[in-house]
Amino acid sequence: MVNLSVDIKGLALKNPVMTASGCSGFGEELTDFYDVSELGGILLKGITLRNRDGNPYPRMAETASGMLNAVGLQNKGVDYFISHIYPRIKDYNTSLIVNVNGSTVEEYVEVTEKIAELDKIAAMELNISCPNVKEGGMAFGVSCPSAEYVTREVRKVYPRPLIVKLSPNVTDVTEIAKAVEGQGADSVSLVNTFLGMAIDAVTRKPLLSTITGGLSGPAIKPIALRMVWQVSRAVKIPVIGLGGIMNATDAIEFFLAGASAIQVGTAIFKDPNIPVQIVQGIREYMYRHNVKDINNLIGGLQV
Amino acid sequence: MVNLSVDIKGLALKNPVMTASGCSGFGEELTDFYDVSELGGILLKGITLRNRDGNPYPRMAETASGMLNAVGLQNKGVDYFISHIYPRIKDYNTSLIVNVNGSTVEEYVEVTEKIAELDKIAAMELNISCPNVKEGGMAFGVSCPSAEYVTREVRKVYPRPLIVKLSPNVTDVTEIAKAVEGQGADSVSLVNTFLGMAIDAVTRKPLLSTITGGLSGPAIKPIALRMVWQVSRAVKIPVIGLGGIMNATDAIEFFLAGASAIQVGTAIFKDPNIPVQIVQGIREYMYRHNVKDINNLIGGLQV
Amino acid sequence: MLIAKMYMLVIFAGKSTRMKKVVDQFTVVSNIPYNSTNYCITLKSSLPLEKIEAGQFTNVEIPGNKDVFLRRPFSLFEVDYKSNTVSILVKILGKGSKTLTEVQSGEELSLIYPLGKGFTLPSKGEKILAVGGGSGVAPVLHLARNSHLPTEKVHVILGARSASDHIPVDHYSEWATCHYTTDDGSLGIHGVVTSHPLFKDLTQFDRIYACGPLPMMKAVAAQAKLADVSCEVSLENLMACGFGVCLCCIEPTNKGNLCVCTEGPVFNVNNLKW
Amino acid sequence: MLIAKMYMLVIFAGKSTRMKKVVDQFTVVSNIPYNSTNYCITLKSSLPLEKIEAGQFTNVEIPGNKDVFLRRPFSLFEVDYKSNTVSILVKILGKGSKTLTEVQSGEELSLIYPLGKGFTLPSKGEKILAVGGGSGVAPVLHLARNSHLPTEKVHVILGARSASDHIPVDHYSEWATCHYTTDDGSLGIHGVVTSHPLFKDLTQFDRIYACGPLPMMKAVAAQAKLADVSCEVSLENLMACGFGVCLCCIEPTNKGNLCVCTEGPVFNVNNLKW
Ligand SMILES: Cc1cc2nc3c(=O)[nH]c(=O)nc-3n(C[C@H](O)[C@H](O)[C@H](O)COP(=O)(O)OP(=O)(O)OC[C@H]3O[C@@H](n4cnc5c(N)ncnc54)[C@H](O)[C@@H]3O)c2cc1C
Ligand SMILES: Cc1cc2nc3c(=O)[nH]c(=O)nc-3n(C[C@H](O)[C@H](O)[C@H](O)COP(=O)(O)OP(=O)(O)OC[C@H]3O[C@@H](n4cnc5c(N)ncnc54)[C@H](O)[C@@H]3O)c2cc1C
Ligand SMILES: Cc1cc2nc3c(=O)[nH]c(=O)nc-3n(C[C@H](O)[C@H](O)[C@H](O)COP(=O)(O)O)c2cc1C
Ligand SMILES: Cc1cc2nc3c(=O)[nH]c(=O)nc-3n(C[C@H](O)[C@H](O)[C@H](O)COP(=O)(O)O)c2cc1C
Ligand code: FES
Ligand code: FES
Repeated sequence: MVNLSVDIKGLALKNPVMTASGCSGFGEELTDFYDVSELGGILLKGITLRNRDGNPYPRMAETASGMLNAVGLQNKGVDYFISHIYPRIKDYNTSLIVNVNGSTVEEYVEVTEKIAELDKIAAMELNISCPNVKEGGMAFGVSCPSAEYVTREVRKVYPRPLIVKLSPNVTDVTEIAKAVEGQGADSVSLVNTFLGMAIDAVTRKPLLSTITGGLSGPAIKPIALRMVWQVSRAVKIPVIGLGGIMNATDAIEFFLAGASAIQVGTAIFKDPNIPVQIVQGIREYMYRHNVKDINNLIGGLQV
Repeated sequence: MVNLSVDIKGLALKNPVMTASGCSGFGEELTDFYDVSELGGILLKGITLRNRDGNPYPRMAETASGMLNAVGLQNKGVDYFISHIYPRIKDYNTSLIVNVNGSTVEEYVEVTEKIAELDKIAAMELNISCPNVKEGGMAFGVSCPSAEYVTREVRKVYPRPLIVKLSPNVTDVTEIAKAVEGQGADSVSLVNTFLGMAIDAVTRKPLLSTITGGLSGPAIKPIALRMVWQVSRAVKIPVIGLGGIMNATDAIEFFLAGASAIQVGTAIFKDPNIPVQIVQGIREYMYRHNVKDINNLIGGLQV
Repeated sequence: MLIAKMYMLVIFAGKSTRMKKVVDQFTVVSNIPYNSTNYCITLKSSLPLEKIEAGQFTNVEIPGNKDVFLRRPFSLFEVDYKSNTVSILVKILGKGSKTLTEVQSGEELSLIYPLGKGFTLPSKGEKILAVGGGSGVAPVLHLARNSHLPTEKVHVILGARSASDHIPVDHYSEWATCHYTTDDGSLGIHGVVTSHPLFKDLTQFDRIYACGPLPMMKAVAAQAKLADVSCEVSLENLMACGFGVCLCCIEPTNKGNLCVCTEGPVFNVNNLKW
Repeated sequence: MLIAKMYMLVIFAGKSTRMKKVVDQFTVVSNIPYNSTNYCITLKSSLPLEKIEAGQFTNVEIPGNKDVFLRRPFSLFEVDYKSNTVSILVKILGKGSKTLTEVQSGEELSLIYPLGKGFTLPSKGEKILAVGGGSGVAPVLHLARNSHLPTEKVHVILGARSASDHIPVDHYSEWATCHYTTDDGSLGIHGVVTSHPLFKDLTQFDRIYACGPLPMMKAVAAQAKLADVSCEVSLENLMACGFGVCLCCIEPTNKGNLCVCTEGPVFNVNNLKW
């Protein structure tokens, strides 16, 4: 037997593989395919204080080894989540983590206060890095003072494990990571999407209704991996890595770079079974390479 | 007949397709395949004041739709360039542009002074964005004051068209672009490579001798395109676009986003004929869509 | 794959009202060019097929093309539960569909299916009109075949640019009365689908269905509204996942932005903001 | 492609001492598995072949694998100027080589060739030893065949883990005296290549050549140095471009970092920092 469980400062995960926010709905669609208790955790679709329709269609454009999205945090608001969705999913046998968004610090705090009431929500991911809408808070995520401010205020009202999700669209991601660590974040997750753009050369129009959108998928993996490596050496709190993870080998690379857990996003669109296959693939890697405890892999890069 | 010629503030290009620095040597290797007079211009391999061995092997790792490199500006220094290489290439019937690097402003200036003497060098590209070595100047390219400083000093000693090559590894590339514009740059080219990383999950070692390296290729195109679009709207000087351009359609997208010319880098490794094929493909696009002058495409995105 | 499949058998035993979906590896049985741009690809599963409704679709992994990253959605066209085969009709539109039409017998394709909600089937004694154009003929023919009505009660209009763009559907006369329109008059009625005489009196129909290019569906929907006949259309919005997790495929409706992949692709036009 | 090729005919007419290189579309004539990990792929050009030296290589575009972005370099193995065909010997090492071994007759592959500098051919009357292991057998056999010496003057040692890893090279007895070593003793001498008796007296040879895994080449080179016999090795450094523009493939030498793709792949060991 190998040990796959990890502890993210109080967030105990049965295994280090979670699904990324916005890429697995509220977990329900995954249950159409398999038992989500196989997963280490589910990052729920980003929620905001009030109902949001999201951005107009088209919201998606394929790119080389990746995609751009401009969903724009479509969701029915935190109250609807609590009354309608939470009851349906709360007994999933996996760690449920809410991804919280806002356009003002007050909004972040208000949503957080409501989420803090929910017993079956294991942790919260503070999204200060969605490039698609003001409410996604990328404005907060690209400067230290604002990242500090929102983290401090949210920290005050959230007693459980608090993960802050970082934007890769910055000059020095370690600065932001250290800033939120200083304000009591229990963990940082990175990366969110890169701001990108796609154009139809024939119609001469942008392919997204919002002109720019967020780039995800294997295309960004090398940059995400570099950032995880940098951040894990800059902070003491555990780092959650994501960005283009498609298989167990990718996941292992993130562990070696310093991630204590990983999230799988865009890969789910290609095959919803991938997160479960990654858990199995990690297990096989550990047997093959005689690694008894996943924690022994974390940060194990030999430089 | 369609017009393909563009003018980059005094740098007259017969067509807007150039080869990117570090991806086409000093043009000589391309002549093994075709007549380089087909090209709008050649950005020569980055040079420094003194001989540089570059980084140790391995310097390359393949990634999804791209590659990482850590060449580290291997070159024999500006004097060798002038005495040995320049005489061999100076009569190529295309615009030759030297890519200049340094670890101090003094070094940049000294190299520039020597290059300024060369009649057949049409323009200079100031590289303040190589992520692989200190001499590549990424330290200069990621903050406004340092970008301003080096541009100002180089501008003083270089009378011909001066292009400043920008790093994408920044929070707001428009700020840097405006800063160098303010110091007299005639044009900005973007993007250089993204700092990335690759790991061998089996050996647990980095795949590059330098641990991190620069990501290029189609993977980065959506981000490069977005940055070109942002910068072309923020500055008045012409913008040269690059990053993942593989074919004429990609090139047209960059023109629509606001690039006055483009460079082809990594694509050359896949097929050295691609830059020439792009020239032909642009011509065909213009016939098909009844565009008489390439300048009518530039910035033509319909938003 | 097999393991994934076994999982589900366990999990879903006795559970939930949610629709079961699978990711399954199919083998190409045949790939028949119907004309220069339309191919019929028949695929066989090694496992018993899931139950498939007319109008449901599958999201297909496109092998071998480095420029194609995501899957591509296609209507499930003909379904044979005995041989565990499904067919898809692929019209070449761009790089993914082009590559797909180059698969050869024996190759494997990964399908996610069954996806979406199908058409509302007609009740006994009803008379229906199903209109298909372009890549929209597949769901429409599937519906005609599954309607379980006498052929004279099932009218299908297929529209195309020219006779040579039409796919051979002779065997559908077993299930439907087929009509054609062509833009150039080379087959059937000269003109777009709504120029067909059947559109002169739509009130004879209890239900109208349409799938095809947006302008075509909107024209059919407008006529149906005028005649006050219930009309369902099948949308082909751009999709990333196809099973409801990405929220990329949304269509504005009276109930807000809905996912075409889970709440559709079939919508009653009354619910759309057309 | 054809246009590109025509260009060159024009440009190079009468020009320069630089080596002409081309990007050309070849058709797969055959793809023969020699054993479970080695394949011989023969490719035909529709154009007259460029002149190819033993030790030169080609950079091959790998079709159909979404995870492979760059080309992959392979030695040009057998060359037939009459039929305009070349062969490459592909050993499965990872994803690109694996995909390459799956190509079928009739498929097209894009090759950039001829790349690099080949081996120094022996002079008349000389006696040579060529040692190949792993994927390094191709250039070594090519050299043996091109050496234009009587077979008794051309000794080839091929090393492999086991008899089943060896490729069939019987017809090479026309050009060389072939010897085998295997790690498990199942064919020829039991042990690594340098355990072969020929290594007991290397001074009988005028030149030694080697290509294969780095430890093997280093071992051969060390013996050759001891015996003071000229030794050339063919390196297989990682490459991006293959024609000298990226500077990724460098090897430290007495003249500094040199590109293996243009200054090599063949180097005299005296110039290397081994
Ligand atoms: C539920 C559903 C069912 C479908 N059923 C069928 C079917 O049975 N048969 C069939 O042939 N096709 C069907 N389609 C359409 C099919 O999915 C697209 O034609 C295909 O994805 C195009 O991929 P491509 O790579 O060839 O085009 P690309 O190369 O990706 O794109 C080529 C051009 O077409 C445009 N385009 C691509 N997809 C669409 C789309 N869905 N709607 C409008 N424009 C688009 C692109 O913007 C681009 O301009 C269906 C689509 C959906 C959503
Ligand atoms: C000039 C030259 C000539 C060659 N001739 C032949 C030949 O005739 N026959 C033949 O079978 N092979 C030859 N090779 C080697 C061949 O290019 C590699 O085996 C191939 O590129 C591996 O690609 P892959 O996608 O299968 O491996 P990947 O999936 O890319 O890599 C698999 C593993 O192998 C390692 N690897 C990949 N390439 C190399 C390499 N070149 N050296 C060391 N480790 C490597 C990777 O780091 C990785 O760990 C030659 C190489 C060069 C440079
Ligand atoms: C369609 C889509 C929607 C997303 N929505 C959210 C979101 O609501 N909140 C969030 O923090 N990240 C969101 N993301 C970002 C992902 O969680 C993830 O950070 C990013 O996609 C990189 O990982 P990947 O390459 O594995 O997809 C979204 C990504 C995609 C593709
Ligand atoms: C192997 C390699 C070497 C490079 N060397 C240089 C260089 O010397 N100077 C420079 O400004 N950019 C250099 N670059 C960056 C390219 O010029 C270009 O900015 C980058 O690769 C993005 O374009 P692409 O995606 O078309 O390759 C190098 C890129 C590669 C891949
Ligand atoms: S395509 Fe992902 S939700 Fe519909
Ligand atoms: S592989 Fe590019 S220089 Fe040798």
